[in-house]
Order: sequence, then C-alpha cells, then structure tokens
Amino acid sequence: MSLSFDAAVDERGVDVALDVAEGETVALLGPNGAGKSTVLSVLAGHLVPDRGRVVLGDRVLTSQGRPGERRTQVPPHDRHVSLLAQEPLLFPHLSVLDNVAFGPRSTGASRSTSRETARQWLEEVGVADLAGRRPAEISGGQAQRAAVARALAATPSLMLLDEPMAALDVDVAPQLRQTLRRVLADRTVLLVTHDVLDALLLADRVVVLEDGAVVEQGPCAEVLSRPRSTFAARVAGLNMLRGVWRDGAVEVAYGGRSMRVEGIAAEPVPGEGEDAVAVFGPSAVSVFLEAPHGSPRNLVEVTVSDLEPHGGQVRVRAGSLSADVSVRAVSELDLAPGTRGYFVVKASEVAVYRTR
Amino acid sequence: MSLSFDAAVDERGVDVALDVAEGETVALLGPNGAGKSTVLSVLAGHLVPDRGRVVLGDRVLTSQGRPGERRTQVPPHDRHVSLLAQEPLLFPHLSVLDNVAFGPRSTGASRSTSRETARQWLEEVGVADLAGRRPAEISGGQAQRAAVARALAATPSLMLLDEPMAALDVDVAPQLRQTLRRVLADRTVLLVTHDVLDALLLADRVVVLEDGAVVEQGPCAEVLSRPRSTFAARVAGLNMLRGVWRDGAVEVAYGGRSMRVEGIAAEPVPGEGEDAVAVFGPSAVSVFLEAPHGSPRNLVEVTVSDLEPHGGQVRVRAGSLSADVSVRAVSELDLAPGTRGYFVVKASEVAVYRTR
Amino acid sequence: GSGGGDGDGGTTTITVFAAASLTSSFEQIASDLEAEDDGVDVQLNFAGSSDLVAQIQEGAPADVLASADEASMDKATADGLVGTPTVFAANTLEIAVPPGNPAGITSVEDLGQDGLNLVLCAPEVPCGAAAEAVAASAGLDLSPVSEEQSVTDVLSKVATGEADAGLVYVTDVIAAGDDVEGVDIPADANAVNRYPIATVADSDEVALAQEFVDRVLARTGQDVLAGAGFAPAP
Amino acid sequence: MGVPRWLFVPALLGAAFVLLPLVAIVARTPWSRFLELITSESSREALALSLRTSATSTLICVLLGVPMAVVLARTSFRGQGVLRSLVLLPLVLPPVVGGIALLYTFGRRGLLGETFELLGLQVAFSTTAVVLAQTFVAMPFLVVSLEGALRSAGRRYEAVAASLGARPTTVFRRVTLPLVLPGLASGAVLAFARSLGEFGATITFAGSLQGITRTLPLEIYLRRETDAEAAVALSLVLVVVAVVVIGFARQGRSAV
Amino acid sequence: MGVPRWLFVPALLGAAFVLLPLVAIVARTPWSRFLELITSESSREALALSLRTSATSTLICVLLGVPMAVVLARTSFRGQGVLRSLVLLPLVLPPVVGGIALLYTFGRRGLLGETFELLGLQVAFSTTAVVLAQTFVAMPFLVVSLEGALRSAGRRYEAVAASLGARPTTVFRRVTLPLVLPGLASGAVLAFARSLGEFGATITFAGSLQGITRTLPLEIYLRRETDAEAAVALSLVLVVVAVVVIGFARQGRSAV
Ligand SMILES: Nc1ncnc2c1ncn2[C@@H]1O[C@H](COP(=O)(O)OP(=O)(O)OP(=O)(O)O)[C@@H](O)[C@H]1O
Ligand SMILES: Nc1ncnc2c1ncn2[C@@H]1O[C@H](COP(=O)(O)OP(=O)(O)OP(=O)(O)O)[C@@H](O)[C@H]1O
Ligand SMILES: [Mg+2]
Ligand SMILES: [Mg+2]
Repeated sequence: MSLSFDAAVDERGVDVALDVAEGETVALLGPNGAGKSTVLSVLAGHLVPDRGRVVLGDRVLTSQGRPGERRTQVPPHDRHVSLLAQEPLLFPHLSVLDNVAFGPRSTGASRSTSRETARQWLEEVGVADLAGRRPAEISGGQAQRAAVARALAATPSLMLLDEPMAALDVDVAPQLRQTLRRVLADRTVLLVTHDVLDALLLADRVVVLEDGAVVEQGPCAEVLSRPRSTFAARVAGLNMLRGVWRDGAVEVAYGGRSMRVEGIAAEPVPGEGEDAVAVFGPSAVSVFLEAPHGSPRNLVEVTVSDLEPHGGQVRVRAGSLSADVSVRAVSELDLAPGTRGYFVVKASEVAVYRTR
Repeated sequence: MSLSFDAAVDERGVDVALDVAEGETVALLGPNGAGKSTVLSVLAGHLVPDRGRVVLGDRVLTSQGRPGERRTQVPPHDRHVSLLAQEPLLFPHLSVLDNVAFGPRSTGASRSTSRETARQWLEEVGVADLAGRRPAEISGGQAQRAAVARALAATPSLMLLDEPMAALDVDVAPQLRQTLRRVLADRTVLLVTHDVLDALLLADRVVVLEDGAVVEQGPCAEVLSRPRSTFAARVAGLNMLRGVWRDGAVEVAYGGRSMRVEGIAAEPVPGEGEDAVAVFGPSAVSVFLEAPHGSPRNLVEVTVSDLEPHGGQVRVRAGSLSADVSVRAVSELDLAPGTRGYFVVKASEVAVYRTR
Repeated sequence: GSGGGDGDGGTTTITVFAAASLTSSFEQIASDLEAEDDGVDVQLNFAGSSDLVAQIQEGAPADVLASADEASMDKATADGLVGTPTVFAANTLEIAVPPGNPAGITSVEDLGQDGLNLVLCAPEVPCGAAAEAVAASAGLDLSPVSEEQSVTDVLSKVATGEADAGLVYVTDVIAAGDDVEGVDIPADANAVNRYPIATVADSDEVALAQEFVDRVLARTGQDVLAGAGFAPAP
Repeated sequence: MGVPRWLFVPALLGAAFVLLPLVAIVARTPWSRFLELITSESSREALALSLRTSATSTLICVLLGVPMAVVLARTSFRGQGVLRSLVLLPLVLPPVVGGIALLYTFGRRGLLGETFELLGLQVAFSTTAVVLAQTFVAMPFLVVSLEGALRSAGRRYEAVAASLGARPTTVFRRVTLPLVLPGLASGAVLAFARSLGEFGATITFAGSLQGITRTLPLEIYLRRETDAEAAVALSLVLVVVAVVVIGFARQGRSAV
Repeated sequence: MGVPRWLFVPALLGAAFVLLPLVAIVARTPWSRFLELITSESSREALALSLRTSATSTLICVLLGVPMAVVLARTSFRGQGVLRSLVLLPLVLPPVVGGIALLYTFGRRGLLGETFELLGLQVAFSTTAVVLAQTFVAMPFLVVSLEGALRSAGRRYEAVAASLGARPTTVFRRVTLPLVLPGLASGAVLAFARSLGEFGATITFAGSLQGITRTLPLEIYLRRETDAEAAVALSLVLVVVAVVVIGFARQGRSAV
C-alpha cells in the first residue's frame, strides 16, 4: 500500500513530508540527529506529531492539528506498520525463537506455524543455532540479526527498518543484504541507513534529511551521481563546493578566500547570481605541491588533513575535499597530514547544478 | 602499561590469549559471536573467567582456576580499565555533559574541571550543543558519540572500545576516526571493529578471533595483505581458497569439484601435503562466459550471485569469491545474478601461504 | 513517679493505669484532683486490663492500677506488683439492642430464639464470663454468632445494627447514648463484675498514689462513677 | 560489583533491630507446652481458617489489583493522583476503623445493606466477611509494589510488541505481565503476609467465632487474655507459616 | 499504547471496593461536632505526636532500610533467602504480638533490658518506644519495595560507572540511588503510611499516655470506648493527613 507522510514534531525541530509508492523501497539518509528515527516513530504511532497527516493506502493513520479535520491516531498495533528500531529490544523473557515467532503468533498464526516461520527467518539471518537462547545470552551482532528476523517475520503493509545492518560483521552483511534485497523487493519499505551500498542495492529512491527537513530526494543512482546536498555528496563520496553562479562559473568561498570554480553546467543552467553547486569525484582531482600552470583551470589551495587507503589507491583528505591518488604518487610527493599543496580539477570533470 | 591476557569462559566457548604492548593499539576482529565482547568484559572485570590470568603492567587483575596460584579478582573500579560497551548505556538521570564528566569527577577532578574536560570532549565528537540534554532526548548516533566522549574523557591505563564507530553518519565517522587516531596514539587500547579502515588507521596490530579462539594475529598491513584466516581475507576484501599443497599447487575443493590453484608460494614454502591457502585480490580476477584457452592457468567455474558498485567499478560476487570488473565489461557480458561463467586468475597474481 | 518530672515547678506526677472502660470517669476524677491541688499532675494510661498488667510486669512507670476484673488484678498481686487491692465499683450486665429493638427482645429468655444475631464476649474475657453466668442462671444454652474480644466490639456490632442483641455492661449502654437501647436484666438473674484498684508496689509517689485511690473510693469519686452507671462496690 | 563496605554497618543494625524481637519471642516461648498448645483443636482450626482466607484474599487482590496497577501506571486521566492516594488509604486507616467502614458499607444497615439483603446474602459474621476484611487491608500492598514495577519496566517492549501487530490484550498477556512478574510476586507475598496478620478489621467487621471467623491472630489475642505465653507460642506458628510461604513465593519468583 | 479495554472492569471494581468504605465513613461522620472533635486538645496533641513519630520512624526506616535493601539485592551469601523472609516478618506478626516482642527485647526484663538500664535509659513507655514500634512494623515495606526496584533497575549502569573509575560509594551515591529514587519514594510513603496507622504494637509496647505515647490511632481507640462516631471522625483526620502527605511525596517523586 502506498504511504503519504507529512508531519512536524516541534520539540525535535522535525518537519518532514515524503511519499512511498506501493511496493517501493525508500532509503532515508541523513546525518545523526537529522530526524530519521523521529519520522519512523511517528509512522509506527509511538510518537504523536504536533501537526501532520499520515495516510497508508486508504487509511488515515494519523491526523493531528489540522483545522477542519478530526484528530486521528490509530494505535500502533492496528496500523499494520512494523518497526525495526535502532536498538534490538528483544523481549528478555522470551527465547530468540519465540521473539521471532511473536509477530506471526500475534497476527493469528498457530503456535507451531509461527515457530516454523520463525525458524526459517533465523536460518536466513544465520542464527538458527541460537533459537533456544535468551536474548541476554547472545552477542550484540547476533541480537541485531534476531531483531531483523523478527521484523521480517511480521508481514505488515509498511515496514520500517532503522539501520538494520548495524553491528553486523563483514561476513553476514553481504548475505543479509541479499536476503533483504529479495524480501523487500515487493514490500513497501522505509529504510534508514548510513551506508551508500544499502541505499544503492536495496532502495528504489532515496530521501535525504538534514536538520529535520527533506533537502533532496530522487532515484538512488541520480541523487548519488549528481547530489545537490552536501550530505548526499558525502555519502556518494563526491566533492562538493557551494556558491553563487557568476558569469560562467561558481563563485565559492573556501578556506577563507573566494575563488571561481568552472565546470559543465547541467540543465537547467543556473541564472546569474543564483545558488549553485560544483560537484566532482575524488578520482578527478590531482594533487600538486606548487600551483601548476596548465590547462586545468580549477585549483584549490589545501592542507592535507589525512590519508586513507581506498581500493588500490590512497584517498587524500583535505578538510571537506578529497582526492584519490596512486600509492606511488603519495610516496613521490611524500604527502602526509599537514602537507600544504593544491587540488586541481579539469573543468570538464566538474558538474554544476542549480540549487534552489 | 602492557597487558597480558589469557582466559577461558566455558559457557560461551571462549578461550583466548593475547598481549598488548604499552602504548599499543590492537584491533580485535572477528565474526559476530566470536568472543570479542566477552574478552572485553573479562578485561573490565564484569565477567569472571572459569580459568585464566589477566596482568596489566605489574598488577594481576584476574587470576582464576590456576593451581598453586591464589584467586584474584580486582574489582572493576580499581582496574584502571575503561570500557566503551556495544550499547551507549548513558546514565539516564544525568545530562549528557554530566555523563561525560562522570569519569574525571569520579577519579578526583573538581566539578568545574571535569565539566570543562567533558565540554572539550563533546566538542571533539561534535555534540557540544546537546550538553544539557538528557540521554532520552538525543538520537541514536548522538548517544553513541556522547558514549565515546565519556569513554575518552576517562584516563585509564587500558582502554577498551567495542565498535566505537557504530551508528555514526558518514559525515562524522572520518572526523571521529581522526580524533581517535590522535588520542589513541599513546594509549594502550583494545579496539573491536568490523571496519577494515578502523583497523588500518587506528591499530598497530590486529588479532582475529573465530569461534572463541585466536586464529591469526600480526601487524595490520601484513594480516590484511596476506591473510591466513578466511575472516581476515573477507575483511581485507581478498579472495581465499583453502586446500592442500601438492606438487607445486594448492589442491582445492570448490563448488563440489576439486581443482588445482597455482601461485607464488611465499616463504616458508609449504611442504607436500601441508595445508595452504591461495589468496588473490578481486581486481586480479577476470570474468569469462566460456572457458578461455590462454596463459592464465587458474580457472574457477562460478555462478554470479550478485553485483555491487565498488569504487568506479562493479564487484561481481560468486559465492565466497569476487571479481572487480569495469561497468562496460558487465554490460558487454551482460552479467546478472544467475549468470554462469568463469573466474580466471593469472598464477603470478596468486599468493600461496602455508597454514598450520 | 518515673513517668513524670518530679521537682520541676514543684509539680509531682503520678501515672494511673486504668481499664479502658473507666476512661471518662477517671479523666473526670483526675482533673478534679488536679484542679484542687495544682502541684499535682495525673497521667492516665488506658488499655485492656490484661495489657495493663503485662505492661507493669515489663516495668511500666505506673503508680496506680485500676482493672476491670479481679482476674487480671490477681495476676498482678500474685507477682507482687501491687499493694492490696480494694474493689471500688461494680458493673452488671444489660441486654443491648439496636435503636427500635427490631428483634423485639424483652428478656434474657428471648436471647434463646434461633435465627437471632446474638453477640457476646468470649468466655476468656470478664464480660464473657459474666454472660455465661447469666445464661446459666436463666438455664439457657446461648448460641452467639460471634464471641467478641471486648465489650466495645459487642457494642459496635449492636450499634451498627449488625447484631440484634448483645450482652454488655450497664455503663456501656449509658456511654453509647442513643446508639443502642438497653433491656434490663433482673438483679437476681444478673452477674456482677467487680473493679479492683491498688497502688503499684515500686511507685515512688506512694503517698500521692494512695491519695488518688482514696479519692476514687471517697464519695466524690463514687458519684462520678455512679454517673457513668457503675454500681457501688458491694 | 562492589557494594560500599560501610553500607553493611547500617544494614546489620537494621537486620538486628528486626530480628532481635523475634529472637526474644523464641526465647520466651514455653517449649514444654508448645506442641500441646499449637495442636489444640482451636489452634488448628484457626490456622486452617487463616490459611484458607488469606489465600483467597490474596487471589482477589491479584485479580482486582493487577488491573488497578496497570491502569494507574499506563493511563493518565484527571484526578489520577488523588485516586492513587485514596487507594493507599487502607494502609493508614487503623484496622479497627477499617472494620467499622466495612460495616458501614456491607453491613445490614450499610450502603449496600439493602442490596445484599435482597440478594439474600448476609455477609457479616461469615467467613466471607473475613476475606473481605483481609482483601481491604491487603489490596494497597499489591497495587503499590506492582505499579512501581510497571513504571520502572517502562513501555518500550510494549511498543515493540504493538508494532509487531499484537493487540493490547496480547501485549498485556505476553509482554507486560511476564516482564513485571517479580514485582507481582513480591506484591502478592506482601498482600498474603498482611492478610495472614490481619486482626483489627476482622474482629470489628466479621466478629470472632471458632471455625468460622476466628483466624489465628484472633485466637492469639483471645489466648492472651488468659495466658500471654500461649499467645506468644501461637504467634510463632504464624511466623513459621509466613516464612515457609514467603520462601516458596521467592523460589517461584527467582525461578522466573 | 493501548491498555486492554476489559481491564477497566476489574480495575473499577477494585477501586470501588476500596473507596466505598471510605465514602461510607464520610457519610456517617457527625459533621456538626466534627470541628469541635478534631480541635480538642487531646486530638491536636495526638495528631502532632503521630506526625512527629511517623516522620522520625520513616527517616530511620530509610537510614537502615536502604542499606538492607541494597545488601539483599546486590550481594549473595548463604542464608540470604531466609534473612529476606525474616525481614518480612513484622508484616505477618499481629501488631500486638510485635509489641510484646519489643517489650521482651527492650523492656526492663527484656533481652537488652539490663544493657539499657545500665546506660540509664528506659525505652519502653516513652516517645522513643512509639518510634521503635512504628519503625519495627514499617521497615519491611521500605525494604521490600526498594529491593524490587533495585533488582529491576539491574546493574549495567553500575558496571559502566565502575569501569569509569568510580569507587563503590560514588557508584552508590551517583548512580544506584538516583536510578531507584522512585522506588525509594514509594517505599518511604508506604512506611510513613504504615507508621501513621500503627496501633497494636504501640499500645502494647509504649502504652497510651496523652502527649507522650498516645498517637492518633490510640486516641481513636480510646474514643471508641465511649463514642464510636467520634472515633470515626478522628480517623477521617488521619485519612486527610495521609492523602496530603502521600500527595506531596508523589509530586516529589514525579519531579524526579
Ligand atoms: N550472557 C551470555 N551467556 C551465554 N552465552 C553468551 C552470553 N553472551 C554471549 N554469549 C555467547 O558467547 C559468544 C561470544 O559472545 P560475544 O558477545 O563475545 O561475541 P562478539 O564477538 O562480541 O560478537 P558481536 O560482534 O556480535 O558483538 C557468542 O556465541 C554468544 O552467543
Ligand atoms: N525524546 C526526545 N526529546 C527531544 N528531542 C529529541 C528526542 N529524541 C531525539 N531528539 C532530537 O531530535 C532530533 C532528531 O532525532 P532522531 O533520533 O530522529 O535523529 P536520527 O536521524 O535518528 O539520528 P541518528 O542517525 O543518530 O539515529 C535530534 O536532534 C535529537 O537530538
Ligand atoms: Mg536514529
Ligand atoms: Mg560484541
């Protein structure tokens, strides 16, 4: 069933509107404290918004502070919305198996059937051997997996997952991602994650929150390849410089001084004086110790803050910008945190978008 | 102070021995349920092992079930060991600030001094603006950051961190990693993580646990470049095939059939019939639809299970093996989950190690 | 006595342990005494007779003991806790019925009716013993719905109309005012319960204690007691 | 984990203060006559009656008290605070006054007197009255301790259960109750103990007739009139019974 | 979150059962004489005494009971179970027997009689005795409800605190206590309420001397000898006082 959500929680400075189509999986991205969990608790009915309206399919689940409309607040158990919260919160008095069986059992399945279902889901997440244990007797990651199993075992109209892959080891993460991919395919899901891979593999669309508001949304590929918000750029691992469009370039204030960044402006081309962003990948950035005199016209003076291995290469971070260079380059220029130098980008590698 | 640890907890099937030198940071890697948190709670004194001995500097912290030696169990507060557990566990009745100030305050600092210290650490982790809030009023990630700040604010002889970067957004993770890198440099630390980057950047050595036992340890770079344990290989993102060394190649059973994998055997060269592993990076693997007839001698028949974007390329997963290929290649061969094909690796790209 | 502050302001204090049923009368007598001689302060401690004796046994600071039955007093004398007791009042039984006397009780014989909610004191306590005596002399075999702990309990059952009739002391019927009505029992069929009083052996205010006892026995005291419905000591 | 050493000093003091009087009783018990005393017919009947009635009233306390506690802890309505304190009142009311209050309510001429009359049931002087009296004084114990447990347990698990589609009754049965079982257990123990020791309200409301309304405490009081030591001996029986029952309850509790 | 609807039925029943008797009392109170009754010197003295002693005994209960609860909840030693049930005993002991036990302990011929004699202090039949009696009967309430709270609070936060270098005393002061404050509050309320209503142990152990040991419940008992209605009126005062005090405590508690 399709979801339409629009709610504000003043105490938390959250005011978000978003839609999820039937059978669609939407990834909710955003920095800590952006309001992701808040959106989820409003959806689950654990938090009553100050103003807002939540409609799932043809049922109004929540309607608050809307003049001329009567207050509605469907109780959680009656919403057909299941929530996998940020903490596992397994029922301490039930075995892992009965925890997972709880959903089916509560929605009418017989004890044996629900246990059977539960066992299957435990298999899926690879903790079937712990079925008999109490939650207090399993490890953090095992608990997280059991919680995921419990959430999946329930068959709600809308499924809310808050960082389902947290605390999982590199071994299960890909497996679980496969499982989720399969089972989420035809469900209506809202998924909170900090991992671009989850977004790319599991979600049809991403919605990016910052400071309690939606700053950007769209198909994953698009948002992640041509982000308009700083955070999306971070997630996608791209560099982004914000500024104003002045005769053919983005005027940016960076590191205290102002400079012009040239690039290929995407339609709709920004108008003179309009806000615009320049986006370019780390691999497009080359690093010099002296300012070079060559074709690349975009040049930023930086101080290296940090080096990280990245794939076969080395990611050189300087403040919010980063460049990917070969290991050889690093040793030749003998880059280290503190080194002063220049990031240089060909204009042809820079994409410029208008932001309103 | 240097740590020597050797303890067994039967109920959890954990029996681990490891050392940490003074000022050294050791990363503890391992699948969920391997025993990482167990080791930490024994160290912190929250769990009394069935057998074992824990010595920090010249103090015996724990000595249990060792004939001829008298039982010792120094109480937690007296161990100078601080633990950042897997859950934030912020004191619900104290403000975020007082939570962080708790450590300094308890170890003798004045109210104002400890508050000052606390404020600095909150700055470090970027939640200074929430200092006045109650833990119930902050988000999951914010809580995690506050917990990290609280752990760092204490100045113990040994510091235990259980997944400090969990639940953090892509924005702070690198920053926090920097902070940790700086402050952990001259502390004695045992760090549990699932992220290879943390290990590489923060730790001097890694210890790999599987099923409650140490399967491998050594300098990060070495372990991650030439892993001997499956899990280390996974973490490092390398392919590994286990088998037996028979006249000049590793005889491997894969996908039901047996095959020979040739490669460059590192010293000490395995003896005939000895266990050995063949390790090679995904980038060294090329993918074909028919078995090619060429120089590369190692060829594995596979069924593609899954495709993931990886850096600029695409990671093709087939069971436990993976190959990195260009996007063009993917579309030309039109690879998709289910496609049958061959992974091919040049012998020169395969490293072979003896394992005992 | 040890109960109060000798010497402060020249007032001397005695503590009188008296049965709860003597509350109003003794409060009266005590205040009279205090009014006459303002050097005197009388502390009154009211409780069930057996309680009082137990307390004195455990060293309670008493100077005078006035009990509602001779049994308790005998215990005290036996333990040599008190001087020779004197009976200062007597109490006879009366039938108490709720206002309007719904069960139409007119004589002891009526207490024999079955289906009647009759309440008595338990034989273990003085009023119960007395009730047994009355029943015996009337040749009745009474079957009460409850054998209460104290007269007060019997009275409250009747006053609330829970019970149709109960056997209590004359004094109780008077004290209860119009909460209950009394049905007299002829003297020959009645049982008499005696109230002994005595000074406590290790009182440090023997003189004053004796004075109080005398006062109770003198006509002023007797009048007060009579006012409360007590019969004069036989 | 370390309990501060100095804490043991006041703890011991407290324990001593509560235990010494018990020791004193034991010391004064006339052991020679003990058996004969406690096996006398009246004592046996009284003990049996006490156990029967206390068990019943504890049951009623649970049946009515658990819902009250849940409502107090999980809902909020105007005047809840007042209601909460009112429910505590039987604690303060001297039992005898409580008994009078019960008479005023269920007695022949009481509030519900006529009603009961019509229903042809007469409460006073019956074993029912004993149970009512005990329930009245014991109820607050159960409610208070259970409400405390409910509050400290919090509602997070109930929230999870609900979001898994469990309706309130299921949540109550499978999550709320199991989570507060320890609290419920100790509440029930308190209630039972209080019922077992109840005297004032019983004698005032139910009267005292061997085998029907004379519970052990009433028997003890009566004995005391004639023979204090006998009373003490009997109260020892009460103590022993209590220890046994409480012990069992604890086991059940720790088994949870 | 939803409380099951049907739960309200037994809840209301329970509430009615506890409240009706109170209503009945109010209905029967002789309002005409009410003021005169409750303002009489003896009543005022009794009320003042009751409040003073109850406050004191509650304080003592906290000072000794908190350590006992902590020791019971946070340590384990042989015979702990027995000790726990023994501490509960004053609940079962009919108050009068409790009073006797106290006499046997602190009385002149009691266990500690000589000791006290030598120290030249005579406890029984003094205001101290009242406080002792109240403490004796009220202690279990505090211990039980607090131990429950401690157990359900768990030790995880204490573990964290310890690993941050806090010594047991600090942990106790800054973590354990604050976390169980609600439990402590309701425990104290229970103890205070019980002290306020205490009768049997007091009259036996402390006697009933106006202004010294005659607390409100004793005054009520005495009044009842002559005039039941007066007694009822007085107990209303007790009720009102209790409601006020409990109300305050609750506020303090919710403020926590
Ligand atoms: N309280 C307990 N009682 C019994 N067994 C336990 C308990 N806690 C954990 N275990 C088991 O002990 C093993 C080790 O647990 P541990 O928590 O140390 O794993 P871990 O390495 O921390 O895993 P994770 O990465 O998921 O945190 C696991 O198999 C777990 O099931
Ligand atoms: N109970 C609360 N009362 C008041 N403010 C709160 C409460 N819980 C969270 N907040 C605030 O509301 C904002 C949104 O919180 P929320 O938990 O939705 O963030 P989030 O997006 O889930 O972050 P994270 O990625 O760390 O989980 C944060 O600034 C947080 O400080
Ligand atoms: Mg969140
Ligand atoms: Mg762990």
